[in-house]
Amino acid sequence: MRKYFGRKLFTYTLTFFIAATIDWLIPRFMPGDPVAGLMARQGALSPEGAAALSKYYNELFGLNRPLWEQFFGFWTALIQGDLGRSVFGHGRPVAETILSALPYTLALLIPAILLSWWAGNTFGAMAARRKWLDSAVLPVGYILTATPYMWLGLVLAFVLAFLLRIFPLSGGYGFNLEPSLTWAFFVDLVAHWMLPFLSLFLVGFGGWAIGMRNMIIYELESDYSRYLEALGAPQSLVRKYAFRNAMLPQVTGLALQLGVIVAGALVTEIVFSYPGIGLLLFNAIKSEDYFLLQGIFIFVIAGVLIANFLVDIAYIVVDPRTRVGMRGGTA
Amino acid sequence: MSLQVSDLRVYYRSLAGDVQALDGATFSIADKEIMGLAGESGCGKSTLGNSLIRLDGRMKYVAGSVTLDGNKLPIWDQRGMNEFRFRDVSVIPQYAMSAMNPTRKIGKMTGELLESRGESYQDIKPELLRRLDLVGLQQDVLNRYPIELSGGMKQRMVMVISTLLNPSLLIADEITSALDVSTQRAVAETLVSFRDHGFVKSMMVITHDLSILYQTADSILVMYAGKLAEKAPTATIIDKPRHPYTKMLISSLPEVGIRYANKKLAGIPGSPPALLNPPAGCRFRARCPLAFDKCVEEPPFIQIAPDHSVACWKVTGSDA
Amino acid sequence: MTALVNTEPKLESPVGAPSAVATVAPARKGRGEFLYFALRSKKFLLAMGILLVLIAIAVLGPMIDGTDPVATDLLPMQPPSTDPGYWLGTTSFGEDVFAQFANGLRATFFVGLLGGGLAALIGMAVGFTAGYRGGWTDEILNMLTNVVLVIPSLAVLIVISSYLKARGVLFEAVFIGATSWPWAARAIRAQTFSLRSRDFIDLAKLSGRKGWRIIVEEIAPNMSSYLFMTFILLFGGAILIAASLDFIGLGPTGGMSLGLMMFNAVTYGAALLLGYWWWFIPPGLGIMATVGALYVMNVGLDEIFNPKLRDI
Amino acid sequence: MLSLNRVSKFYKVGTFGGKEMTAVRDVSFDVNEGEVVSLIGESGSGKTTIGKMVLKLIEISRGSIVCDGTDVAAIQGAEVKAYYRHVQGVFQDPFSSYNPIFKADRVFGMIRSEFFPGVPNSEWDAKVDAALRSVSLDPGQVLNKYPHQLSGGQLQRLLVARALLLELKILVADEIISMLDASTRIDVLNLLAELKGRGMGILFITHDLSLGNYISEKTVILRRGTVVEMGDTDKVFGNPAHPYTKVLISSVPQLHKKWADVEAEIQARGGDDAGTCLYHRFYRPTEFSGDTTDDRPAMIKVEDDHYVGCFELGQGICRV
Repeated sequence: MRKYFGRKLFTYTLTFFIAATIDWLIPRFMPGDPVAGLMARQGALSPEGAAALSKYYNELFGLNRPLWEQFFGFWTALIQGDLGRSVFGHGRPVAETILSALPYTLALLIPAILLSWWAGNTFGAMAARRKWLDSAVLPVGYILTATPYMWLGLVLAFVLAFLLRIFPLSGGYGFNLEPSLTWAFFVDLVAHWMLPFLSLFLVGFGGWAIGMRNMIIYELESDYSRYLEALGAPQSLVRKYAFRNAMLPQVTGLALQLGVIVAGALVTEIVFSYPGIGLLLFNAIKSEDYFLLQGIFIFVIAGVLIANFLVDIAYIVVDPRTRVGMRGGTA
Repeated sequence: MSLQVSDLRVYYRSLAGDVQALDGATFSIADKEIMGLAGESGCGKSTLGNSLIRLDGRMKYVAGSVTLDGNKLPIWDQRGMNEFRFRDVSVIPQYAMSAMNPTRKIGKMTGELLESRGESYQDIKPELLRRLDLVGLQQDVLNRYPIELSGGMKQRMVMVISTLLNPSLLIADEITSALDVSTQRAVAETLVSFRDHGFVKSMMVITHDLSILYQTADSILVMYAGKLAEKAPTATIIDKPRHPYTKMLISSLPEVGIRYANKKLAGIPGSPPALLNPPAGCRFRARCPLAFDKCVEEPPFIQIAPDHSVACWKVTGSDA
Repeated sequence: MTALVNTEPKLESPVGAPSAVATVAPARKGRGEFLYFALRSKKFLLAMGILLVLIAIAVLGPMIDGTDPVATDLLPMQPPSTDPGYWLGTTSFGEDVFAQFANGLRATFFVGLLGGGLAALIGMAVGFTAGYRGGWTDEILNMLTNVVLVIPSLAVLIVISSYLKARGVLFEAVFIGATSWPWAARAIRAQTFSLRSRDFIDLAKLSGRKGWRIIVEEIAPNMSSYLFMTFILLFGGAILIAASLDFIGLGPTGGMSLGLMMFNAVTYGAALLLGYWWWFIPPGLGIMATVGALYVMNVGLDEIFNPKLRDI
Repeated sequence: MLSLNRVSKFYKVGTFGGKEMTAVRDVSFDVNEGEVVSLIGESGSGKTTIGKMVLKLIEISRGSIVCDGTDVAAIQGAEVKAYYRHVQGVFQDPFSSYNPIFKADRVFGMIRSEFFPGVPNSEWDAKVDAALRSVSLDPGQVLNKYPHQLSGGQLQRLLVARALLLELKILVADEIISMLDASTRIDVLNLLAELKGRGMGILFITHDLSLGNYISEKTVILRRGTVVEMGDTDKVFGNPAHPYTKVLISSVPQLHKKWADVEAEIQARGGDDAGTCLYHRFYRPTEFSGDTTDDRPAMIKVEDDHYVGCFELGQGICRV
């Protein structure tokens, strides 16, 4: 068990190290002088202002110091949680800016991931080997899973918000409201949350449903299912076993999909101007706020890695064989 | 008479048409009898075994009847058969090593299986423990996952589970073929002891290995290309076979003590016909040195002596 | 891009990616059989039909229509009509949506083919090497695969793209290809592993054949259907990543793409607020149809290649 | 001609090769011209590993394999190819031995392109023809066919023919008939016996004692990677010295003798001393460190051409 986690932790640490290094390398090794590029994009500046800004950037990036020193400094700052300051956030520390947007993204992601996974699996399992349901779930599943997140968001927004006016079109809460712990604010929050959540949920749902359907068919054909049937076990028991075993690869699948789902959340937020990290990222790009951009990158990577690790733990909990293997089964 | 099968035909559906894997089988197994079912791959022996308990997706019931202890088995009806499975007919499948759900503890799986059939696990458990002891498994295996057991242990566990409800007929499908010589003997002897203890009334042991049947079976039924060739008590089949296929097959088998230098054995030239549109008449005739013009007609499976039936014109006489 | 891949060894992907079981042991009877089943597979024919229509629009559309997708000389904000030049309406700047759609579809196929193709090549190189060599090579490549696998490729693409002033479709495709190969490498590695232990590989060695020739001549042809299906999934995946990147505004500068159309519609055109549905519906629909058709084709192919999945 | 000298194989297992597993330990025997040596063992005995080491398909961890003065471990590149000109193999599963998507006779084409690149077509065709006829195959029936169009027996013969195209001295035959049907397998076995008549040496690997007994001059019995007994086939089978050999012989199912009878026979021949380790009559356990790198022989002589290993290495029956 310790070995298993040790290996996983090593991979994740290595991944984080590599990802953060890429993050550090990009501004330094992109073609052209990054500071000049940054300056050029700042638009009209007084000569003194330009000189000050240039000096500021050079010091910030530490471009005048040897590379190893820059690299070391980068890591020291990173470990201390110092990701620089955000231009877009009017000089607020990047970490703080990101943390203030984080709850929105998490509120979107966590329910969307868990619910779509649960609902998709349940539906897929029901559909497998049931003719009419299967022929309905399958095409819908394929269409949903082939849909770009932002487009589904656009369609939902157009139909449910623009045409039918059931949900608000954009934002995290109404312009006329201040965040407060009131019932009215909460209802408004949920109303704004609904559409972006639905976009993420639906795309994910399609993929999981198809995945589960295929897995469970495989399991229903396996030897243990045949044995149960040969001994006259009712379909309910056979399906129950098949479902449980088909869940296991779906848990692994969840880990593999995390990056994609997170990316989906980022673009969905943009569609709905939902004030999470995705929208922050969009604004960072638009205002060429590189500290913010790179800070978000570090956050996203760290988030995905942590989530991966959680899935690893979950897998051990659900698959008894891993536990047996780890305590050294007697073969 | 415990089992009576008459004119059973089961085909396999394939894209090119029906494969006549089992084409008219008539035989019976008596109480307390262990009948060996022997033949080469593709002769229909597993089809016959499977059809008595569960037709898989591609198998198609065509004709015939199966009677067990006076009850007609609805083998064409997946749901209708459920009542008889496990209690009356049971199976130790070829895939015994992977027959148990890998993510359930063996005891729990057994309990859930029994409860799902309306049996009480608590009531049966003492007997289960006794039988585990008999096959040399510790009670502790019930708290383990299949992955924790060796191949031989899994096989024995499945043997115990399959026979828990004392079925009238047990089908053992190629259960010794994947095993090492030393385990093979233990498994075969355990099978016989199950019959001796009365856990099962009668048994059908399917294998390609005649020497295993010589050690365990009371009678042997030899199949060839979807048809029955010969059935007789074990000693008769091994020492005085009548069907030319049986004769040639047995004389081609090497045994400890037979050396190439002293006695060169010979196989049967040719290969069995494809069972998709097989030729009419005796299916062995293309390889048979005794074949004559009558063999284009299908030879009937006829009793030539008490408990000894053969399907061959040369043996039964062409006017039979 | 959603639940595409799952590198459990038994079934490679929930979205009907090739089932490992049969592709390793294909009961192949030559090309005739492939055609026989292909022409009887509704899924394959449907998907092929949709793809052909889309390809026709992408290839022939700009040739027949000839309108500059970014010329602003039409009446702005027109809904679709039968008038020539207004089939799919116009944008708020007076651009022709159909011209944008046809040109964008071109870019989409280009990115998919090149990005998916490159990812397939990298995946094959890594997967074959790791699976065939085993040992330390395998350990290291496996580690590399796992690292790239968990880094969200879109995030890397965003950071890199945002530093580039000029970005081409080619660049986009190459970077997508360079980051989206890991699952394919994993799947191919697993398949190679199971093929490597087959006796015919040993016999080829006994015939004096050497490493790379064994991979190319013995292993790869045996997984050809599997490799093709992997490519199809990578193709679809690349299209979806490109769409996201374009939609964030980091797509190719200059030129047109379906993602960029949606980006323009939402960001500059406020199409959603004004209800100009014809501006953002077609591009997304185009992506969905392309990717959906690719996935369905994949399932169809699986059923064609894998006799176990065929309806009897 | 082929000589194995204290050959061992260790595998590194675990994440970073942390543990070491012994697959084969200190195996020594020779295969001479015109001689069949059968290597008999159950699953996990290391018999296939030895065959693959002889074929240089896996590395030798310790010890040496020498064939006609060539040290197998030392050769590289072109020398390996030259080695394969004289040493070839045929494996267990005929269907896995052919790349399923190519025609079966591609195995000949590969030999041609690697070993006979300059040979003109007519000469080559004649060579293939002769090779096929010497394995009793009709060229017209087997050339230009896909593997699935041929039977298992035909496929295995084709592989023997493939080896015969070269200047074959040693053939490693690994379980080559265990997947064939009973009625045709003996003919493939007879074919091997004919090859030895032509002066080839054959390493016949099998789990089936009766096959080894039928065909071989010399028998090597393996258990968990070590040789427990070896020597002249008649002597090993007729007068087994190692308890494991006795267990094997008494558990192999025979066609005309029941298990109990065989066991009684072995007992009667003086099985009482089954627990006395012959090896340790010569080497007292106190001297025996268990370290097999010392130059003490791994086996001791029972009689001429008959050797036995330590019982302890063959799993804990040593009572000295």
